[in-house]
Amino acid sequence: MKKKFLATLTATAMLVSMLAGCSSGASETETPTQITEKTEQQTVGENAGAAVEENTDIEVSGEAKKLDVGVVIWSVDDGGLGFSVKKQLEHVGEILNVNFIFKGGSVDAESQIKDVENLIAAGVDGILLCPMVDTTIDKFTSMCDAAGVKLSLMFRSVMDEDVRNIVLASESFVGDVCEAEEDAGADLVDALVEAGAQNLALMYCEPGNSVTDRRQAGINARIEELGINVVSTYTMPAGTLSAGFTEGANSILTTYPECDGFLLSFGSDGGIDAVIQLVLSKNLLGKVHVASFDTVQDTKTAFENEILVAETCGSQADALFAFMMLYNELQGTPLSDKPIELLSNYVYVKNTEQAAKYDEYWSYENYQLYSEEEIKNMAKVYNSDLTLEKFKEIVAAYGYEDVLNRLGL
Amino acid sequence: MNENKNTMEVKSIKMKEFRHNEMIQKLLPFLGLIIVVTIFSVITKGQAIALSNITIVLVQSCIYMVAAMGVTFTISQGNMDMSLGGIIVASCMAAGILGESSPWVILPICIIVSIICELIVAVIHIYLNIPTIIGSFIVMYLARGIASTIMLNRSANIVLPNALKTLDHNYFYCFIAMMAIIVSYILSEYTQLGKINRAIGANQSAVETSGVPMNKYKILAFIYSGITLGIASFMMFIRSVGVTAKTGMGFETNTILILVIGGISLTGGSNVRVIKAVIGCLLFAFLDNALILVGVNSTEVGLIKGIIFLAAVAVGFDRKSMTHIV
Amino acid sequence: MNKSLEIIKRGVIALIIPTVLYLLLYIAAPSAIGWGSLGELLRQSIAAAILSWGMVFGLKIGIWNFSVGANVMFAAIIGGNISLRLGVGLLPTIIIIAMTGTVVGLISGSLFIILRIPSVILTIGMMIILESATAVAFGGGGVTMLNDILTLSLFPNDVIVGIILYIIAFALMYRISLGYNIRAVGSNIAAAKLNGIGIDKTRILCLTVTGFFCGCYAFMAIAKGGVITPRVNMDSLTLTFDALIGGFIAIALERQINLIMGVFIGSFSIQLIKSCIIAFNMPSVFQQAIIAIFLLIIMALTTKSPFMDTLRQRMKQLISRKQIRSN
Amino acid sequence: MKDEKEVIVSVKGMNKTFVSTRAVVDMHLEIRQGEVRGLIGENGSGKSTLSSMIAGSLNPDSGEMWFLGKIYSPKSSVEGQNAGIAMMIQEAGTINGLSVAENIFMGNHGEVSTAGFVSKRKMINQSRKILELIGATEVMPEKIIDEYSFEDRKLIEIAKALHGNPEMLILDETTTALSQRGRDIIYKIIEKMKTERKAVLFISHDLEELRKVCDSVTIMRDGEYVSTLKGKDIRIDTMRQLMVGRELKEHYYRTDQKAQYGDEVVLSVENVSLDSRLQEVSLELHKGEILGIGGLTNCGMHDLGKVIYGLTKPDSGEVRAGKKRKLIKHAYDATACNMGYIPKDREKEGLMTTSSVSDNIVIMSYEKLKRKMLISRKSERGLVNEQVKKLRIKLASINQAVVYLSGGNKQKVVIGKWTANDAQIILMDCPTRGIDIGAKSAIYDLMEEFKKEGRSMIMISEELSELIGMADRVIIMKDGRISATLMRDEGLEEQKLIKSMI
Repeated sequence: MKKKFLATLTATAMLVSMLAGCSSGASETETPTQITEKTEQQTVGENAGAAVEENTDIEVSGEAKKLDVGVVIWSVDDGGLGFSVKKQLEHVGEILNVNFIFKGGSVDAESQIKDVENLIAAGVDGILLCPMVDTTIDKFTSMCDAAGVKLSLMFRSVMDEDVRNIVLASESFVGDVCEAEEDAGADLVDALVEAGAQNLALMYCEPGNSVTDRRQAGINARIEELGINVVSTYTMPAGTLSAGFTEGANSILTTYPECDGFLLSFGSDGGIDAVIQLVLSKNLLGKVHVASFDTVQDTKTAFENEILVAETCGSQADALFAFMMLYNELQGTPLSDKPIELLSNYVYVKNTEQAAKYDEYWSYENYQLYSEEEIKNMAKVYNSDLTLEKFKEIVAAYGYEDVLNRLGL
Repeated sequence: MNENKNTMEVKSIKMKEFRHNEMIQKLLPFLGLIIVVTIFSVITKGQAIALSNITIVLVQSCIYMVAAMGVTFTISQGNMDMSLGGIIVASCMAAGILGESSPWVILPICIIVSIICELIVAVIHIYLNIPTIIGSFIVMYLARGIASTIMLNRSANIVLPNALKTLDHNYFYCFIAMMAIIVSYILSEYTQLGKINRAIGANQSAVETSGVPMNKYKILAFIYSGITLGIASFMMFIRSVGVTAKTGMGFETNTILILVIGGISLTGGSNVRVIKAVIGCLLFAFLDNALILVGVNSTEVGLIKGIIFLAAVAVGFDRKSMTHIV
Repeated sequence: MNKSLEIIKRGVIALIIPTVLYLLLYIAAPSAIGWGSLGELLRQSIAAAILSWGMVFGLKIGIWNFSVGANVMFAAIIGGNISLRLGVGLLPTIIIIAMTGTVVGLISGSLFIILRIPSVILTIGMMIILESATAVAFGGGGVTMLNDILTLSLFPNDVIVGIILYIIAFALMYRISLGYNIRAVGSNIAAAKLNGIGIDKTRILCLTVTGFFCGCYAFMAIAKGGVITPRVNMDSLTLTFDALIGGFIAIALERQINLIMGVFIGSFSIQLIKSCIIAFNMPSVFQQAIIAIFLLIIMALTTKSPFMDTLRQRMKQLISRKQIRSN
Repeated sequence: MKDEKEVIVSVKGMNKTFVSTRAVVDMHLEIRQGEVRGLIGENGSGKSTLSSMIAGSLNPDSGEMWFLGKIYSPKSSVEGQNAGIAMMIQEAGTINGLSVAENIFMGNHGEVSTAGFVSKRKMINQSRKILELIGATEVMPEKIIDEYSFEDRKLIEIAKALHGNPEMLILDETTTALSQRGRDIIYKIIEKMKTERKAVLFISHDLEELRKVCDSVTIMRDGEYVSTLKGKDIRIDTMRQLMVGRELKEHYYRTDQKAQYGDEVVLSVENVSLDSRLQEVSLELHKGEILGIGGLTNCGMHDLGKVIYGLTKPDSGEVRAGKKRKLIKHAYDATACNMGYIPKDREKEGLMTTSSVSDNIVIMSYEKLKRKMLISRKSERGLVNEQVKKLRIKLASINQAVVYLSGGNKQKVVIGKWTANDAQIILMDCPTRGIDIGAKSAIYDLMEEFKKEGRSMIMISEELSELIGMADRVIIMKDGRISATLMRDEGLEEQKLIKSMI
């Protein structure tokens, strides 16, 4: 009878879990007011208040359609870039009354194709995508053409020539935004060299992630150019905890005592912090320097002890721009009738106070890169005299100083 | 004497529950499919069972379907294979690189590479008497490692030759999947391969003691699984146009989920049936699709899958074959 | 006299693996060899050993636990965040995190008893659930702790923690009846039952102990970097494997040296392997593969199998032939 | 009548039924203080079941037990021990890999631990004392138990059992495996318990031993109480008479009393040796012969069976079978020469219990059924039904899982596996182990049919009566050697066999 009970219990468990899945989904597909409620819980008080205002006067203006947008990204829970992109977009979505469906965790082309298919089937108006492989992009566009769904790429430009031509030809393709990842990598190398590092240890992540791949390419190119000695190139196995970085870095330092600089192509999952901790605990201050993509948590100590020389971050804005292009297109007020290809800037943080400010204004809790006004100004619906040039200016202007100036600091 | 009686005692108690449990096992997958489909078609106001959506689900399930067909044979011996994803990336990459010269070698190469990998797993298991789960992890890591190094040392990414792009069509996937199902069904229901593999899963030592050349059938099963996996990687290659180091990531987990959701007990035995795997694939693909239709975010999807996994196992697994398992 | 000799002999055998690896490392990078670096490696091994200590209890009772990695993530992220919300001090934080791990262990233990499914399947299921749970919890942001927990990674604190946990593990395994029961159940369930050992109880407790050590590893992991982020797609197996190997080496050396010390030697060997990979400038994408192969070798040596049997016979024959020739 | 106080254990109307075997039927028993009670009966007559129920490791279906005047219904062997009834089982109760001391204190570390911490030193000292108590002084408590022989381990178990100082000790065929030394130790223990006015329930096949040791002997047959002999009446011939039950003999076993078989040798074993278990064993099996192999449980006969069927590889010597005298290196060589093997442990090695009857029966016959690669359901069903009819297997449907079947029918399924691919040489290892009387005779009938059909059989059995009853020749083994070969004839007595067994 134990088994009977068990059977029923588990059966119910299945049902409950499914229903749970559904209900949480259902609540998202409900009326706009409910959406704001939902998002309120996710964001901190002040924004929520603002959000409600916005909604009310949306109802008044009534111009802007409510939109469903699917986001296909490598991950929304990596605690780093993917995560902050999600937060950033949710923040914007709440202002512009857009409901996002995030599909993370698809790291290979096939499952991305699945996601796009499913999102189209789910009847989204537009898709924001960070493609894994160049060569699948034309497939995406053709799928979107068929379904009349708009597509916009983030963190990525189309490299492959003939694919590019096909993509640019398709009418569903809105445009793409990407950082100068390569340049950023090169800049970091330079920063380390300035600090006097001559024997670098490179800590890379497994290939296959389009963003980091390009960063690493940039770094390698620059290093060859300058002819700097690389003691070891250490590729972190997927799933390494920050502790893993410590082990790796430590082993490098023990095997190559001459190593005097670490360069991480990704640090969002505690990597940099681990390495910095290690340098601290081994008391190699001034001897070993660290430069990295993504943000360090404890920037203060890192900079004060002259361990960290530079970090490159703020790229969540990239997704924002890509989305705005898509948004304008979907509201029937396209910025341009041709696909737009933009380059967005990195934010460089090179000392303590910069870091402090960055933490304050870029942090997940309260995105203030752009105030609600400014965000609306990027949407023709609210700001009719917006042109492609103006938008390009905004994008080009984005950077450390820019944000602070606009915030009047 | 005493112990033997004890075990008999246990059996006598189990008898009552047995019928009940067996019935659930038989019906669960079908019920599951029906329940899930109905629930979601209600929530999505019929959107989920719109013809267009059904086709999407079918096509999406094809690749897993083909792979799962082979895996059914290895799992029916109670041998868990965690190397699938690794093997796929390995064979796709090999095929892609060699296929640049002539696209017609791609399919053969996919199949050959997969068979070799699967054989490694089988040999480790049979001759070193080490659980396949360990052997397959080794193969998986090796394959991924090789794939990564190749990608690291390669400027251009590996692309599908245009000659094969024409194959990228719904009918193609469905046709291959159908073939795979038919062949596997015949093999598992009307030949020794299937029957004896199930027997091995049910009670290995009995099969051995009877004097069946067990290792032969084990190896055959792995070879067949290699063939289907090779075809699956071929489809994967065509569908995803290019290959990256991450191709086929998480394929093994999903396959195991599929089998379990289909009501197959991972310790093998008589309840492993091809048809269950098919249902599992459909259910899985449908779940993936429907959860997006209702707008559930990806992370929750993972959680739901996990719970369903344990739930399905708890109901589907027959505990009488628990004796020889740690 | 004789006894001491015996002990020395055992010690030597136990240290073979690490010594060989150490020599390898020496060949690769002579500069890396020295008391300082040795100390470093030993210190690094502590954390790894903690997880393996948890694992070895499971292995001893015959449970393959693939969920330890996921359990660590879970304990670190959930426990860490909870203690952050509560804003408690160092000691409570540690306790909370450790307890989170323990509770997870207890849960999987109970599930193992209730569901009566093979441990491998159960733990894989648990892994999937825990991984996605960590991704869902707290918006998927993981945990960031920059308080004085970081001091745990500094010398000598980490060593102290290591020693304390060593003592705990040793006591659990050899000084209280649980340890005796675990070993009894592990080697012969039927007889253990006849002698009145509660199989289920022992199993649950065993998994709980594993959970506890997962929790302990979790706070040591946080201490090293201050940040832990979620992992999905079975990525947590990276951790699990290191732990498994440690456990297997320990069991292989059981006759020579007690399990807990054996685990430490095992973890130390893994550290050496990792260093070797770096020293030889091997592409570290193979790290997992190499470690896995190492595991394979250890298992092949410890498990009875047709191939190894024939191999041993061959060796015997060769040796005997040599002797004949020499005579 | 003595008054109730003196009764230690009294069993009233106990019943126990397994899947379909009636192991114990309406059993009554009273054991008094200072009494040494013998309990005899053929294998499967319910001795072990009864004693396990008294010890608590099995629970009765009905009936009640009284212990020291109080009603007593143990749920587990532990409760039995705590109450004061300790039982020694046939199989090894010790655990390898642990030290002797750890084994002795397994399950209860109470007295050797302080504040929850177990002290090794205490444990070892205590164990040394305990072992000295029974005079097993040469056993070193700190040593790993693997280093000791089966006999020593038994003694260690006894020491463990006595340590709880029980009111009653049950010895289930403990002595069979022991040498004289071990036996003497046990006899001493029994004496000691007697003087302490405690009780012993003593199960053994060795009637002579029983006569020496016991005050009274209870005889069981087919789970039923036959009678109890006291003091002078305990005579070997009476005991055997009551055990076997003459009236059965007629229609129970083979009727013909003459050995008869063709002279064509179908299987030959040439001086096979296997580490310590088999020494230079040679034998020949003729066409249509039933060759019985008997001996004590660990005399090596079961290993011999495995070697003949190619399951274990002998260190030296060889097994040849069939007309072509094919050398058998592996089990599938054996099947190739039309051999079949019925293992001792049916559940573990004989059957896929979760699979259907049909799957179990056809498993060895696929080659036969194959029509251009494919096996049709129809042909399969045909073959199975054929066997079911031939072997008179009682079942609901051939698709039902084997677990449902009774022991006898399970065994028939195993046999059916071999009749299906008509094996000519069938090795039977304890073919009637743990199945009830009716099924037994059914299986004997089958064996006779097979003999008539000209099949040859090797019957390895621990039941002397069935060896005598069925075999044309009986080979008795002792310590891995053949100690006697006896032809079938009227005068073949169990005593003869027992002599060459011990």
